[in-house]
Amino acid sequence: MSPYNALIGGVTATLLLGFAAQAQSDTLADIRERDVLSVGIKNDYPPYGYLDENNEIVGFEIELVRYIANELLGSPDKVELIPVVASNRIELLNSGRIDLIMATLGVTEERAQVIDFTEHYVSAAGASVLARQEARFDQWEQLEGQNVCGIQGAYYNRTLTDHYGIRLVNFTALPEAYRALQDNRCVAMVFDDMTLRQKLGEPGWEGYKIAVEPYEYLPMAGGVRKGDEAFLDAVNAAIVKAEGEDRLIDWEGEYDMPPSDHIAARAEAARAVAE
Amino acid sequence: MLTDTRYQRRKRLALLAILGAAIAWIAFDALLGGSAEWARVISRLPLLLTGSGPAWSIQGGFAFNVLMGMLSMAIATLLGLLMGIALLARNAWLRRGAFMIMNFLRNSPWIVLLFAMLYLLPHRVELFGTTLSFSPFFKAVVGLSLPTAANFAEIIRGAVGSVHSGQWESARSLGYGTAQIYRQVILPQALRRMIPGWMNLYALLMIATALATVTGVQEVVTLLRTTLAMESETALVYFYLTVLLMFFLYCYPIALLARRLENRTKGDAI
Amino acid sequence: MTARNQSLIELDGIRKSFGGNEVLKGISLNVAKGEAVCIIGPSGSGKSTILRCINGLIPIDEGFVRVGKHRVHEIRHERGMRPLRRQVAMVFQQYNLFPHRTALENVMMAPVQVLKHDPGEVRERAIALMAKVRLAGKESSYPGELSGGQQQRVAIARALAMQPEIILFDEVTAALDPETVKDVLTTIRELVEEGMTCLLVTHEMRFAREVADRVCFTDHGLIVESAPPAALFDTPQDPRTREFLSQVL
Amino acid sequence: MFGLDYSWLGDPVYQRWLVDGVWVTLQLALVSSLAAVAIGLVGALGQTLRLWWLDACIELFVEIFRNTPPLLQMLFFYFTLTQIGFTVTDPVTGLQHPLLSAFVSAAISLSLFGGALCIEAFRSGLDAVPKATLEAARSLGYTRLGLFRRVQAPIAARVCLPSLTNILTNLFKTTSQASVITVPELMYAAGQVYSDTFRTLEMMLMVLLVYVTLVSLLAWALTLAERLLAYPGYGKGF
Repeated sequence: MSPYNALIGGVTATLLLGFAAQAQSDTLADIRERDVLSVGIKNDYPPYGYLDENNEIVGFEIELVRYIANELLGSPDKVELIPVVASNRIELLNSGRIDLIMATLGVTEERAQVIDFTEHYVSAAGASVLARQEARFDQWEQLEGQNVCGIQGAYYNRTLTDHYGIRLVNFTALPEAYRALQDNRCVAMVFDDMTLRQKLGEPGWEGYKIAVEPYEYLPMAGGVRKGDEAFLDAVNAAIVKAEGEDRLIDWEGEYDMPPSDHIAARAEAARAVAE
Repeated sequence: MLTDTRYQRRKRLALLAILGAAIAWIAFDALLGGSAEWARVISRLPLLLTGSGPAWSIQGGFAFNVLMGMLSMAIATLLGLLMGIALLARNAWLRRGAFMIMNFLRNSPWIVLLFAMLYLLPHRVELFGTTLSFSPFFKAVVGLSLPTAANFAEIIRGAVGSVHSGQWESARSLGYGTAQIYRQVILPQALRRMIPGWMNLYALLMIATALATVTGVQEVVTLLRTTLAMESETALVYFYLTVLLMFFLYCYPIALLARRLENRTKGDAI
Repeated sequence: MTARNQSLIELDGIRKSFGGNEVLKGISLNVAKGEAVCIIGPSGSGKSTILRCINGLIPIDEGFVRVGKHRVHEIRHERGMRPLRRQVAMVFQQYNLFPHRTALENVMMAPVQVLKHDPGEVRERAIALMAKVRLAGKESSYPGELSGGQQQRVAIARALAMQPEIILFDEVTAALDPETVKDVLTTIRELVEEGMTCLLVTHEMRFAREVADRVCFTDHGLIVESAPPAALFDTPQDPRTREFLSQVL
Repeated sequence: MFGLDYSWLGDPVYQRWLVDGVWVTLQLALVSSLAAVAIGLVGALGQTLRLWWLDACIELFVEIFRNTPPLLQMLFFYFTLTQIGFTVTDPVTGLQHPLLSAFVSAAISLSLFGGALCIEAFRSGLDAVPKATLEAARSLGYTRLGLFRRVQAPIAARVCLPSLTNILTNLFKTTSQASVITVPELMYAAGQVYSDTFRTLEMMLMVLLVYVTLVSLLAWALTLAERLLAYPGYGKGF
């Protein structure tokens, strides 16, 4: 076969493939018809969503998802939990595979152009840096040109490489990034501050510390398709209701998260609105 | 020098000895308490095999790989047959078109095709008022079946081409028509030669189902990687070996059988 | 190592089985220097196996094989066979030329690579041999580009290039088209006339009668009858010979 | 066109990522192809020695690498080799660092995978040389080594070429799986770009096109080599 033939074939095939159409509909009506809510969640990300000893998916966000399902469809079990990773969750939402992202989704401007955010149920510190106790750096700038483990699809990746000149070694899954850090494939690992702090509490991580503090704080929210007003309102109403009932504070305790001012403040605000 | 049969017998014995030693080592390690790592592996085995906890309902895991492999093979066989027929068609445009599509699919990496399918196929389509939803599982099946179909078409073409041209001449001189020659003379012989290739392709496809991990399907590699988040470092090697062994135990017998069939058809008049 | 008689090739009581099938059941045969002996007989009577026992391609089970000063049945290693193979060349039914080399290279390869002769000198010899088998001008053709008869003549040239004392011909015309058979037979006849010791397995009865000094008839692993061609063809003694000849002549 | 948006291709950062990715892909493919052919030669030669225990070991190696997913092999080499001691100790800090980088792990794993396929191909090439041709060579007095070097190997090499073409193109395609262990090749670069732009479909179609072009070029070059090396008068596999 000549390369010419292959090229022509390739171009034709690419153009044909390009015709793919995408469905758009009213999600609220849709899920009521299907009687199930499809939610993209994390299953490798304690405390938000992870597998417990019985191989069940549990976590802070999972509780919230079940609460919302109960509000919208009348049962916490009318929910289809679909594990997603940072690099595919928006695509899965926009092509209709899932109705809602509840997967540690940070609120950023770039994302706001392609999806709508729900109420910001958690405010998490942005990325921080986990490294060995002996590490001598404590500023982002000091990491320039160093190998740092990260995760593909994290929103801060471009800032870190472009602005701070860090050489990111990006994995698709979190466990593999931890493993690589322990194997000393990288001098440090960059990820959401909350998760890293939680990791420090686990056995085997005594020799590590948060070496560099986050350079920004970032609210986390659910994500829905753009222009899906009715559904967005319904989800928001459910979140605010949960906040007003102090459920988020309960879950914080249940999953060993440090008490957050943001959640407490929102609980107050929710009650104020309700009264 | 040893005679051929004695040589082969010794070689087979050596192979069995190595395998036996490996099994004995695992058995000692796992069952006689040689290490705690195998105990960890065994506790996670239901998850890795079926994607569910102790309940043994099939929600993913290696069972998904098997299922994906079978569904993709079914689709690929059908598509490949159509493509193969087009490759042998008398219409030059049809032939050229099929050839181009086949080469395109054969020259693209499986993992890239899988990704492309993931984003290309809609997740839900409305058809005659009913909503069909395309799960990542379904998309992975489609993504895997495309290159497999192209490879199968090539196998068909090769098998038909390998039937000696003298047979065409003799069949034609006996007054057979083209379609008749295909049906009565060529296909019965070509089919015998296709079967080993088809089986090898299935083994290849089965191995490729591991790639579905990039589409987020909860198949065995995905579950392996998730599970390892909860396991200690020392168990790592054991978990990887276990999953590698799953694939090997499934694919090796198929490859072996294919080779045996291949050797049998080699004696056919060519 | 002493010879038991003055012949160049001496076979005595050779037995050979493949699996449970006894192909040679006690073959004895002497070939003198310069003699041309034809072996005829029905298919499967062990004719080709006799040739392969002589140059050691097949080890025998029982018996005595001597070629010149080499006691073939006593040689255990492939390495030990090499001096013998230089003395005995062989031409095959399927020509067995090396497809990756041109005709001339096929002729030159073994003398240069095995005998370590000077390439320049071998080249001259090879060109002369190509002319001798009437293939001048085909030197740079590949085997795949030559007809069967031409390939067979290259194979004969290849055998001659080793400057052997004996050439074994194994049904060399059986796979050829009738019109090319003649060229090959002419080449062989010339060799016999030049005094080359030849042992031929053949189905060409007329040719055997013309060129052979002696003809052996084999059947079921035994040499049934051995005589000068005129005697064997005109007044066969054994009923099996008569029956065979009545079928093929 | 068709609602596809390729405006992000104008961003020099993305351009650099993608070009670097193609470069790494080419390097990985070249290194592992050479090593795979070398392994194939050694393995196939080892099998011609007719030592039953060596033969058994080689066969086991071939079957293991042929019948397990290369992706899993790569993960295995990347993560577990450090676990079982493939590390160097930093003299200053005393820390154990992995001996093998992601690229080297991927190259080793791909070489072994391709090597297994090559051994199989080379062996069947050697087996395909007709017994009668070998008999002719023996009757001309060749030694076992000379026969192998002058007759069997050159003929087998030409028989092998088509399957070698298949193996090398296959290996090239398999390099895309190295993205999973963070080798910054084309697939990895593509992932970096689309997780920034969210233009997944556009990115994947482009990557597909790049791979098909590269693999087609490779296949074409190898087919050309096949044609140049073929000896006249014999068809494929004569």
